[in-house]
Amino acid sequence: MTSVSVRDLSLNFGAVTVLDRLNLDINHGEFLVLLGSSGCGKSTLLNCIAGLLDVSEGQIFIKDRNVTWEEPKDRGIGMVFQSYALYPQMSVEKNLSFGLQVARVPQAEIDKRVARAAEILQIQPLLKRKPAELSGGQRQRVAIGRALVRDVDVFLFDEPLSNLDAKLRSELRVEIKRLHQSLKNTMIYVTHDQIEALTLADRIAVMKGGVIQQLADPMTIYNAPENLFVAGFIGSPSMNFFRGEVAARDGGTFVQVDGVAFDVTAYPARAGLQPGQKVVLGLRPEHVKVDEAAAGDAAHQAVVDIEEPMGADNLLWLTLAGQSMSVRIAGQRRYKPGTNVRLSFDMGVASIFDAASENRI
Amino acid sequence: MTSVSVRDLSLNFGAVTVLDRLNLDINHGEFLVLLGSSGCGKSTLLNCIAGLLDVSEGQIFIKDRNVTWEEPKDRGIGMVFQSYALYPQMSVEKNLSFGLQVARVPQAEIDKRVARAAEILQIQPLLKRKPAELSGGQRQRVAIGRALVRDVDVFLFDEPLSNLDAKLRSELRVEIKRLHQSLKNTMIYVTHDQIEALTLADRIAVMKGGVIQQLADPMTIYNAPENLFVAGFIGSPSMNFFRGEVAARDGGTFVQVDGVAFDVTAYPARAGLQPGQKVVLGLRPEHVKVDEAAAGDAAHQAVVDIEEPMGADNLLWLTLAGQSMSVRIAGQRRYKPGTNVRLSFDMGVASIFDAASENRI
Amino acid sequence: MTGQTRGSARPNQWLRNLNAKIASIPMILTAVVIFVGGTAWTVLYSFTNSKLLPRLSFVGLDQYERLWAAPRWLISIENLAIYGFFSLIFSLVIGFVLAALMDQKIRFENTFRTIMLYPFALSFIVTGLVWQWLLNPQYGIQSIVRSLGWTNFNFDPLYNSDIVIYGILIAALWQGTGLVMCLMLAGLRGIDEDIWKAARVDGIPMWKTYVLVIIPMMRGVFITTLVIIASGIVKVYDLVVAQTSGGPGIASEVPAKYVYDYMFQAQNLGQGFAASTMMLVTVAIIIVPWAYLEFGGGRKRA
Amino acid sequence: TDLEVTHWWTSGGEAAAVAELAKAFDATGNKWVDGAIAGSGGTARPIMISRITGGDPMGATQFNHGRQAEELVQAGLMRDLTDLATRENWKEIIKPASLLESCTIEGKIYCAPVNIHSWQWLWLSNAAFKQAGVPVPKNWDEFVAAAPALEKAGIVPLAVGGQPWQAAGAFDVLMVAIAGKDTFEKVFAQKDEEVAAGPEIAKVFKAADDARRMSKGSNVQDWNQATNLVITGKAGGQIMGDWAQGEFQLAGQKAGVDYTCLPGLGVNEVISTGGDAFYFPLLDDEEKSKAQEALASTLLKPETQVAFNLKKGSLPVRGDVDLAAANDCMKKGLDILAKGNVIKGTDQLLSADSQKQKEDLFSEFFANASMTPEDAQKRFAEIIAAAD
Amino acid sequence: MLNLVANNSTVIEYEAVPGRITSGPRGAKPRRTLSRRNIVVYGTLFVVALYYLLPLYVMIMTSLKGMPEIRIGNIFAPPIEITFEPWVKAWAQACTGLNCDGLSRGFWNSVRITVPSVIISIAVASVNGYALANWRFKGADLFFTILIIGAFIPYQVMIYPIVIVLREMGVYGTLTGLIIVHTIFGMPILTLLFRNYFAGLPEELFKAARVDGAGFWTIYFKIMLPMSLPIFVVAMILQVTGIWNDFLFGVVFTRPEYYPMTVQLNNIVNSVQGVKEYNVNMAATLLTGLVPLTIYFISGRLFVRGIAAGAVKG
Ligand SMILES: Nc1ncnc2c1ncn2[C@@H]1O[C@H](COP(=O)(O)OP(=O)(O)OP(=O)(O)O)[C@@H](O)[C@H]1O
Ligand SMILES: Nc1ncnc2c1ncn2[C@@H]1O[C@H](COP(=O)(O)OP(=O)(O)OP(=O)(O)O)[C@@H](O)[C@H]1O
Ligand SMILES: [Mg+2]
Ligand SMILES: [Mg+2]
Repeated sequence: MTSVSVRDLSLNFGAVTVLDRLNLDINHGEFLVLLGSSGCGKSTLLNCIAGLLDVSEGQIFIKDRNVTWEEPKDRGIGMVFQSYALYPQMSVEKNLSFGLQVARVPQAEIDKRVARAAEILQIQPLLKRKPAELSGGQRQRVAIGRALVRDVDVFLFDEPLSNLDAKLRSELRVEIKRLHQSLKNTMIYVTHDQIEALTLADRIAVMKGGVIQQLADPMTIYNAPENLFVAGFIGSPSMNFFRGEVAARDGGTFVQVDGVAFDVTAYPARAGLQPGQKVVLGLRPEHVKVDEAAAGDAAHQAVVDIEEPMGADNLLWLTLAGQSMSVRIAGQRRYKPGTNVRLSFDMGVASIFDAASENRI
Repeated sequence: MTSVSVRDLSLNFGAVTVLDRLNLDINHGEFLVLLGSSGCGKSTLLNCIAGLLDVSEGQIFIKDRNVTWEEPKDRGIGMVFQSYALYPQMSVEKNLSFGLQVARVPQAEIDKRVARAAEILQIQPLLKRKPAELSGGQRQRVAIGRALVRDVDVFLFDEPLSNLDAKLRSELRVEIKRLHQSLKNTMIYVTHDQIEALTLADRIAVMKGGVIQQLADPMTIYNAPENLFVAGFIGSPSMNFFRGEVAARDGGTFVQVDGVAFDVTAYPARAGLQPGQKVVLGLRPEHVKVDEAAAGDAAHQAVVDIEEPMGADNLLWLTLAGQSMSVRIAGQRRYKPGTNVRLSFDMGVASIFDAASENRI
Repeated sequence: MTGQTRGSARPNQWLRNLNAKIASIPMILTAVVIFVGGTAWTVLYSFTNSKLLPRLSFVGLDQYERLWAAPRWLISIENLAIYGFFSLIFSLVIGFVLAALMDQKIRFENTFRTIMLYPFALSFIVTGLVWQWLLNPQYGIQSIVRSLGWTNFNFDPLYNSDIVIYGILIAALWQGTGLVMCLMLAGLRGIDEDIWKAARVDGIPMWKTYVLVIIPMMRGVFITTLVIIASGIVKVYDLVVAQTSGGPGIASEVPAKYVYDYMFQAQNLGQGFAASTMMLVTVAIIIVPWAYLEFGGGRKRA
Repeated sequence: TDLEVTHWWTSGGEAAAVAELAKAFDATGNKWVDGAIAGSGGTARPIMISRITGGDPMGATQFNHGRQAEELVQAGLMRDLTDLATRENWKEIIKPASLLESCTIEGKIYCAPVNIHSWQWLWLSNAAFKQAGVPVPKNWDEFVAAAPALEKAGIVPLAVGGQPWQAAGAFDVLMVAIAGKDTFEKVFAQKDEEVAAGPEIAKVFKAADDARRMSKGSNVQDWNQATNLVITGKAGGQIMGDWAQGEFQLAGQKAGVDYTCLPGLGVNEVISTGGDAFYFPLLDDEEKSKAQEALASTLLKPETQVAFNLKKGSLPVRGDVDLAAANDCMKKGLDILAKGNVIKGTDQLLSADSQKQKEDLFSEFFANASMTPEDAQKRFAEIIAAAD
Repeated sequence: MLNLVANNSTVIEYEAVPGRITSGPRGAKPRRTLSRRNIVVYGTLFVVALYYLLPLYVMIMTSLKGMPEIRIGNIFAPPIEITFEPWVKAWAQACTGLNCDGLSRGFWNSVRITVPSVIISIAVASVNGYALANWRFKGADLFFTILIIGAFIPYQVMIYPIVIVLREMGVYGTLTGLIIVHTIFGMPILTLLFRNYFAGLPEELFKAARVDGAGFWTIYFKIMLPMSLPIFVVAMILQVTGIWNDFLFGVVFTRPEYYPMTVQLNNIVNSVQGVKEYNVNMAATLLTGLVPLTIYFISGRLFVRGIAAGAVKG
């Protein structure tokens, strides 16, 4: 059963088309993340669903009801904003109950719902405080609470965590995930942080320029990106790309890059590779194995330029086939810059894209 | 040879003491990162070193010269700010040369230095533009360039990357690291992002409430945190902490937590553990091994609460000994919430703290 | 070398920020000599019986006794209270409502704004003249309405002692609300757009959002506006002179005019100083606590 | 030498009169730099005084002689004209002598009077009465009696402008007319509070009450606008000083034909001898000081006196000039003057402070119908009691 | 707004075909351009605009009429016969005392007063505001507080002390004296504006400049000034308006040869010769207001921006 459906949605600001005939179906109870870089139209789409922006064309259905022209409050949605958007002069309690009071919900019911939301979010001790007296994380919790009390079908989050520091962000991420698991509502979550997208989403919609580039579950997005944009966008550090040409040799298939040959015989969709075809080979940093250089295949030797120890992991920047690439290894393994290393690749999890269409082969 | 020395530095804003008799020696050519949560006094310390704040007490030496009361411009420092702080009405070139012109450096010399900085930072094509016409990363590069042209001994960075998005941040991080490798200046770098700290620093000074908690190289900080604060602050997700009591049994040493016994016989400083001592056992998420539950030790079985796939890694949140803990495993290994798993620990890299003093044992 | 010696000792506190101190001399002089000095001087001489020229012959509280016995002073105070109260209320309400309307992403915003703001460019003298004329029963609005058939229509505020102060108020509002609108508009524009969205999602009606959420958030703007309006109210003078000269009779007298008239026309400086001192005391009671909180407490840098 | 002269003569008749002074002064080879400040003495005086005390004095300035400049003189800011006065024998030529007395402080002369202004006139519009169908009244009582007829014809019986001094002046006029010269002097010269609270003055307040009723609907500010109401027949009459005559003249009206004047309201033919005088601030500049003397003596020249006063509608300060060209009203005034039926003006008798308080009182009284004459009298008596 | 629009939208109860959305009835896009909300908003604004424009309209119309037409006429009626006579008269012929050159003389005086006063008062206040915002020294806040309280003191109270001060300085009655007076009375509000504005600029910019070796004045001229156009526009508008329209100081602290236009206007308006010549008065009034009005019309947009930057953060 779909919970939210977007049909041929278009939206223009004056002459600028921000969303262009966009379609999206979100299942009941699903956690959908809209991921994309700044300005790609994520917030715009979310605001359309919330009813905060008048669409130019198309329809929006929530629970199979056409709500395209309904008021936000009648759509059964709750929304959480990046800047929290708490009412600064009201106590936390008042912030939570304000909407209900305006809707003339009986006081007893209000108290019940506020108490429940406060309990779920563990903000009971804060109820009497003003937003200014809360920390960022607490504020964001209250903002979520405000959506929670409204007992809605669909939660909309617009970059709810991006104003928080890394630590808090990872804590609240878990909390939101827990919340979703216990409430089982539909949630639509906008972010440009891929970690958030990967960890939270049931499905991720990667957007670019108002168009959804790929809509799939996180593992598919990560491991089998549809196109070059998605491949480059997801993963930090980015997937390493090598532009080259397909060559068949000795029964194997190779991608020839600047004098370096990558053996892609193990590539699952190897059949789709035409010799001579210009392709882009994508290798994630963690899919590269590093060993002390020995007398092995000379082609896959590289020198460590920079080492970035990150605690649990260690990131090496090396030069291969004339270009810089990154490799991720365990935190304990250290290579000083200048060290010679030998690389080997797991082509089973590589990605190859057609250089012209930029689509995955 | 020390490049920057801070002696008994105190600073009050009115009644509030922000820095309290702080001492710090930074070697020539060292990359020192000041790490700490918001409001701990990092910027204040940096501003004192730069001469932008008048110290209340103590001395500051740069290159063994007492500069406590000198003007910022006379200290031989260059500074890069979080918000770039480019002069908006000047072109990039003018931004770079402004300080030199103020100092009446001959024009030929100015041109030379600007050209060199532009080359190093690869911003030659941007020289004629205004800051408003630059992207965030470009602006930050210009901001670095402004310090670069001044040919200073010490670079000060105040959260230079925190206004950038994750992708750019990781790119510029590498660039700064490269810059340091080629310039070999002393750099003092303020951040609250531990990844930056770990990857960039020769040494990290972890600060809290105006006091340096630990000053050591990144690996020491990460693997052997001095106290509970440092341990909890570094690492994402945080180190898992278990409060318990030391027990000696069967020739082994155990930490007994809520009915669960952790065998810490392998802990290097095991000798320091007194039976009956109240301690906190710290385990990093990546130092926990996970297997499908089998008929093993019943004590170390746990149920997966939440799974956070992050692409390359997969984060599991489990409940053990009545408390939530996180475990980091490879991205391909997936466990659905509810799955029973068996945990084993590498106590050789664990940390144990005295519960009272919170210091490492 | 030199740095060693120069840098090691804490330099003289007076010499730090020397340029800033030099640059602040005009401000310090104005504050100390004119505002403090002038005020003290005025207060001092309010205890004398200075006539045309100030002289130090003290008469105790005589001037104040006379002041508070003078019907004209009492009327002035009453007028100022009425004028101040309503001009505060109406300026804020009208200014805010207009700003709220202007904030509806309307077309021709620039035109409307210019129209509302232009009276502010005109002096009180001019404003007073124009409105004196518009409110003149022989030529102005009254005669127009009468000539349209409502022969019983009466609208002559400037010639009716009971409501003359409201006639002045009309002109004052015409002149001043545009600026208030601008201030409010600037304040509204500063409100996080997400707050609006949150309120809409919560289903709060627009007027309620304004009253319960937005206005409380605009405290800073309201304070600035209040300062600007209030400082204008205390000083109201030109407008009254241009519109009614205090008439009919003494019905529209205001304290500032009392001060001026007694200092210069009646050549009784002592009386004028006493009246100014009373005005200062009133102002001080309202302003000093606020100003201290706002600027003096060493709080925040904006 | 250029000499800046400040004054507040800006109405039509006044400006024409000033032009005569300027002409006469320019004829001496100096130059009259006009510093007119509009809006009556109340506006102008503070400016003049602050300039004198501020150390930027003008060459000469108008004041109402009397007490307005007293303190400036005492502060040594004004020039002593005694030498000139002795040389030119002012004591002899200036009539009445009270004028020069007002310029004399501690035996020294500090100002040159230029005219005599008397307040005690009732100006009537013949046309208005014709329209109302009643004969032109010959005294105040007849005027009051005729008021209802005027009102019926849609004419405001008595024009009183909104400026405070007009109401106060009208009251003084009523006082001389109704209570007589002695009472007037008791009240204003001797500041006899009992008389001020007494029955004589009560009568005056009754009359003022009538005047107040008759003045309802004037709705003008300036005195000459009020005069203009009379000129155009929109009002029956106006109590105003002789300077109003200048306006009638300027409008081309003829005394006795178009308008009628009743000195002392036709009741008690006394006129007050207030007036204008020029004061000369002490200047450092030798040249200018000379020019000041030249101006002072020019002001008192017979020709100047005639030319000026004819335009201004006031009376000359010397009895020896030929005023053949004077009109009816002015001649009436000269007669009374010759008879010696003169009193001092209130400007000479009261301090500016008391004057101002009086103005406030009567301005309120005339505008506020709910203020009873009794209340007003009580406050009047208080002012007199406190007056200096 | 919410309530008004809600009625317009038809709630479409859609017959659900499980799991799929058929082409389903569409919620028609309601016509919003003429919604009741817009009628209310534009209607109110229109009425308000009329209220604001009425006096201007009357002034212009009256100034173009002859006296006879005014006497009979309706002030709102456009002139039957347009005459520029009143304008000519107001500009060049109206008399005060003996001087019959209308406003023209006052105009140039006003220019001579306004230009230096505006420049100097803004220069002083902006440096003050800058010093207060960026170089706070001990006691600065105290002086500033006094200054702000000073904004509330009625001018009349200060006239006498200032006369004394100017006299002691020997500049009473000179243009210099008047400029000083304008600078003093403009200082509180202007300093407040500038201080708030500069405090609102990123402090790091200031720090960067200091590290670059720029001193007090270099930072002010090279860094702060070029960034401060909006607030300078606000200050300029406020000061031009205030100083151009000033009457009291112009008349008290100068001598007649420097009398500004407003004094001339006051003289013309108050020198009633017979009836009030309303047409001339209105023309004079308009002429006097022309300079500030022009500035408003030209730079109104920047004004609001500057207000937003300088006034709002109290
Ligand atoms: N009111 C508006 N008028 C005109 N263009 C707009 C408006 N709001 C947004 N846009 C444009 O629409 C595009 C999409 O904006 P949107 O806010 O949806 O981006 P986003 O994906 O949410 O970005 P971010 O991550 O920065 O929040 C942007 O290019 C933006 O410039
Ligand atoms: N001008 C000031 N007046 C009073 N207190 C101040 C001032 N500046 C900073 N502080 C206080 O000093 C403490 C340290 O501030 P500082 O800016 O050094 O923190 P920080 O570590 O840089 O934090 P962040 O990561 O947020 O930049 C904070 O508690 C702050 O509130
Ligand atoms: Mg967005
Ligand atoms: Mg900081």
